[in-house]
Amino acid sequence: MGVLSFLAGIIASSVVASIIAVLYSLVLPGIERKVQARVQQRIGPPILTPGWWAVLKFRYKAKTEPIAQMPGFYKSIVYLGLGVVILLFLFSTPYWWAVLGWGSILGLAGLLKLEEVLYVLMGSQSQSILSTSMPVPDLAKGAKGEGIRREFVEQHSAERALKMMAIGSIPLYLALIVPFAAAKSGLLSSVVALQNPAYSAASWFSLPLPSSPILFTVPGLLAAVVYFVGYVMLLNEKPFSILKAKIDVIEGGVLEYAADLRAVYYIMRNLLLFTLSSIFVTLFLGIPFDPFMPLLFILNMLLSLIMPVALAIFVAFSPIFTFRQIYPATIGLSALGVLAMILAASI
Amino acid sequence: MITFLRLMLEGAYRNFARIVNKADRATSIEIRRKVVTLSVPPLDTVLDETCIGCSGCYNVCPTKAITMVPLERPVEIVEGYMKTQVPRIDLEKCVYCLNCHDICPIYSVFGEAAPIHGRDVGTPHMTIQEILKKPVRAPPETIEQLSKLIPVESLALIKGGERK
Amino acid sequence: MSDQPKPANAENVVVEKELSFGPVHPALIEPYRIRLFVNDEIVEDCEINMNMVYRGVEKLLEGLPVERALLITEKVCGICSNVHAWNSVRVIEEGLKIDVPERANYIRTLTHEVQRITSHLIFFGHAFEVVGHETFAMRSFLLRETFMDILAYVGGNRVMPSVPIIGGIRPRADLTEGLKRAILERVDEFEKKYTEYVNRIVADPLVMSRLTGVGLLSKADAIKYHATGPTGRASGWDFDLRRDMKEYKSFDYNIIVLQDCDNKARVVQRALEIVESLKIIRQAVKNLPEGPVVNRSWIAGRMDFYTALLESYRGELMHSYALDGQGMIRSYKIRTPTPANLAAMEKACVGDHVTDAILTIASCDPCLACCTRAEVVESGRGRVMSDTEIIRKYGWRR
Amino acid sequence: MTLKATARRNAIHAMLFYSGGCNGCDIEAVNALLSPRYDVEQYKVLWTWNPREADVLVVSGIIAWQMLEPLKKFYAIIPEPKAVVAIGSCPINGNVYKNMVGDIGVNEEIFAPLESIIPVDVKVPGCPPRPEDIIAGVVKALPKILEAP
Ligand code: SF4
Ligand code: SF4
Ligand code: SF4
Ligand code: SF4
Ligand code: SF4
Ligand code: SF4
Ligand code: SF4
Ligand code: SF4
Repeated sequence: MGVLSFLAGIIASSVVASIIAVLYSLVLPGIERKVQARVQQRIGPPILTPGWWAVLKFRYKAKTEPIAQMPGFYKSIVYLGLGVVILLFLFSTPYWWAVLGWGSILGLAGLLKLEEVLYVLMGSQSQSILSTSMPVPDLAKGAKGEGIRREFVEQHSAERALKMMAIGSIPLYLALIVPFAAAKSGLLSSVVALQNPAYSAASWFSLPLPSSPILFTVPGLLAAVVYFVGYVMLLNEKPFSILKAKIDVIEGGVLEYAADLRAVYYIMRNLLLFTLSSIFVTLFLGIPFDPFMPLLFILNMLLSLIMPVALAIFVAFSPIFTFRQIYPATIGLSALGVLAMILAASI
Repeated sequence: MITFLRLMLEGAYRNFARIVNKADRATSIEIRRKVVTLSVPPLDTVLDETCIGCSGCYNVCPTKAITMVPLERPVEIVEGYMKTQVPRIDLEKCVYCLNCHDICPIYSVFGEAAPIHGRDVGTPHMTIQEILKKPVRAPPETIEQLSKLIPVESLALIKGGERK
Repeated sequence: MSDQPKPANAENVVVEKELSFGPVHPALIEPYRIRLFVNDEIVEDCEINMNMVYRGVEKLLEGLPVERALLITEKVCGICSNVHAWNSVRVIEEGLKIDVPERANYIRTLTHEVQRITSHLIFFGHAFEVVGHETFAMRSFLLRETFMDILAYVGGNRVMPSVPIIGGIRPRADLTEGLKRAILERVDEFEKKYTEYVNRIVADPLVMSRLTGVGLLSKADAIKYHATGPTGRASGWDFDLRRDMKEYKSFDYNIIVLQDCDNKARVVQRALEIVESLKIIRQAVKNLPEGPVVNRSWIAGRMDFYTALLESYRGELMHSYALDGQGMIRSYKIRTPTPANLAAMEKACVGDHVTDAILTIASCDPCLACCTRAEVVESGRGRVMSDTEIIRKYGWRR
Repeated sequence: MTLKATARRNAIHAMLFYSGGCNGCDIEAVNALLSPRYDVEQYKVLWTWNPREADVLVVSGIIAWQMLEPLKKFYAIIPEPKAVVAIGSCPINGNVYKNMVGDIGVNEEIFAPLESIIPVDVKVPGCPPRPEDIIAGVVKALPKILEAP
């Protein structure tokens, strides 16, 4: 009985949680764009346009075959990506905390890493018309660089993704460790229990508020800053958008996704945007996304707005960094993260 | 660093106002209204008021983009000269070469602001009666050249013969 | 890395791969192609292919009555429209010694400087798009609207004001009292916002870290590769044709020369030039002499090749033609600033990251609408044919 | 109104293809995109540089021969339904470069009008058209996209 009801609970909670999360996350890009537009002194698009309607519209576009080395594989990567993000999100919801110990720092970090690898794969697959295969006579007689390997911009973006993987996500992981270090446990459940003791006993309609959020301690604050920048890095947003910078590699590996594939990509990206900020709220404020506690998950969703809005403002005021700036920035941030970790462990 | 901090604080205040309160928004609401109602007016290419209906532009246009449409009620501009038609430009044929602008008498011959221009001309600050009262400054060669392009009854006006 | 750029053609340079962008690409606001030869992320060599917009303007101009030429020369480019129109009439005016009323000269200069500001603000917009800073790009385009409005008031069109004609300016572009007042008011308003904008940029550490020390073009290189206009002046080469132009004799302004040689210098160079342009605009409006705006008592006759040089927004612009007995154009030649800067751009971006290299190219303000040229190297005789010769020999088709 | 049409009407991705005009139109289009005064995004038009994402292809310029092949390729890879907006008199009739004023015959170096290469849905005349004309042109291209299956 216990197993069955647990299974039923986990399936129901997963379905409910993912549907709510996907629908909600598609509102975020609109809010992001609107905030940027306001900063830029203009009206900006209606809030549902960049997310909701765009995704729906792409669903209704004719399917086209991407130009890629292995089109089938290339197409499957984006579904894989979506799957990874959904799992990532589910792992942060309470029902999954107990499953195979995945609701832990290892589960989260592993999935995030997998997500990053996908960008490398996408990049090395895609071969859009926008660079090497553009029908212009490049290798006319007398042109420079004969016999040199010619690369697609997406492949260049894959190389950049590899570098970003190696260095770019370190701050986020360091920041992730902080709450776990403070709880002296690797499990999400204990992190939440530490901050929000009322949660485990609360009934479905109540709103258990955290008593001692980590965010309001010194290491928590430091870690939050680091987490935020890591969030920007992981989402490849400015200033860390080097692997899909519009100014040289345009969108990198996702360039060739069209029609429904692009819709999936949009969902994936926006869900990641939401998931990471939802995880932040869970970890640093102790308010998990519990699909069966309406007040609690609404609070989680509302608090999850903070990160995207902060991101939008941040993006509006920052240029794209090249690796010349990214290396020092990551090193500095990692140092900050380590400091936060040490402080957290000594609480 | 100090200046940067000061700018940051000032900027934070101003941008907060921008985000929350739509402060100093620069989007033109006028244009927005025109676009959403799909009624962006085309540029005023011919100023019917000042045109004297001479067909100079009609004759000179290299792409035959101009047609002369008869006026419902002809206007007597000066004694003995009726304006019976005004040009209309088909913008899809026009190449904006400004030949019409340059040949238009109100511009080329008298050297005043032109009522017709492939593009917007701003506001000509005169009436046609005033223009015609001024002495004519066209050299004879110009009139000679023009006479190949324009109807005879208008030519008389340029020469200034019949004018009282 | 950027401190010691490697020589482009040195033997020991390892080139791993080639990356190419364009002609349709967000970093290039118009059609051209960049091929970067990179090693990891570092650019070792670069080729810019500008031959994307061949329209044959010089050929089209041949055989036209000279007063018609103006309408085509203005459409050589939508950024420098006034420059081309002005310089094409300066050729015949100086060649045939046609008097231009002083009032017309003032208004021409005014239009020129107004368009210089719009052009420099496009540069800011473009440069900041390439830096990735959308907000600054938008702010600069917003500031630019002031001057687009002024152009529209003066000339009737935002982009192609068609102000100069042979012997003066089109009478519709004459300044009325109301217009003069409006221009002064808007210039004052602009200056306030603009100062704030520039101060904000210069104080921004993130943006400045992208600009400083990248894209070095030493003075020696600038001279060697004939960098012209702001690109050369930002590398310490004090060269501005406005010094020699009689139209500018009656204005008081400074010529900005910076010594920093990097992308920051090229941005600041243009920022400061806008301030000088504002001075000229104010003087032109305040001291506008009375009198006629066009001299129509000229007759186009035979004229030998005459070359007029003008300091356009990106450097030296040359127009040159001859007239036959009926005043028809023979052999029109245009040499625009951007091809001259091209070699300098290719040089300046060597040794930087790919993303920085594209910024460096943008910071030289490339715009190639005007500068497509066809050249055929006749291998047998080892000489370069000009486009006119090519067309004569091979006809229109390639 | 069906969900399909609503979705399509509420998110239009437009892409600019400059095929060799004088820059005038390109800059005005970029102006429409980047100047807060015009701000295309408020009309639910999102500018993109990726043909795979685009619905509306905005073409400016006279189509010089180097740009002919890229133009055809770009048009081909935009997923259906798609619309083409020609801005400026360059793609509409070749402008002065088509050479109607001189005596050397028609300029064969350029491939205007655009209609002879790809189907054109909306023409926005002007040299250059004002940014608001360009925006209105893009919005006018909508019915074709809405009605597509
Ligand atoms: S001479 Fe007469 S007909 Fe000719 S352009 Fe002038 S007004 Fe028109
Ligand atoms: S500007 Fe247009 S209407 Fe006028 S002459 Fe030229 S083509 Fe004809
Ligand atoms: S004199 Fe003749 S050719 Fe010259 S501008 Fe006047 S109408 Fe045109
Ligand atoms: S040339 Fe001028 S006056 Fe004559 S019909 Fe045309 S617009 Fe009217
Ligand atoms: S070089 Fe340029 S301006 Fe000259 S004819 Fe060729 S395309 Fe035209
Ligand atoms: S094309 Fe002519 S003008 Fe331009 S750099 Fe070469 S030689 Fe000089
Ligand atoms: S240099 Fe640039 S702005 Fe000037 S005419 Fe050439 S393309 Fe236009
Ligand atoms: S229509 Fe006019 S402004 Fe537009 S590209 Fe052509 S010549 Fe330039």
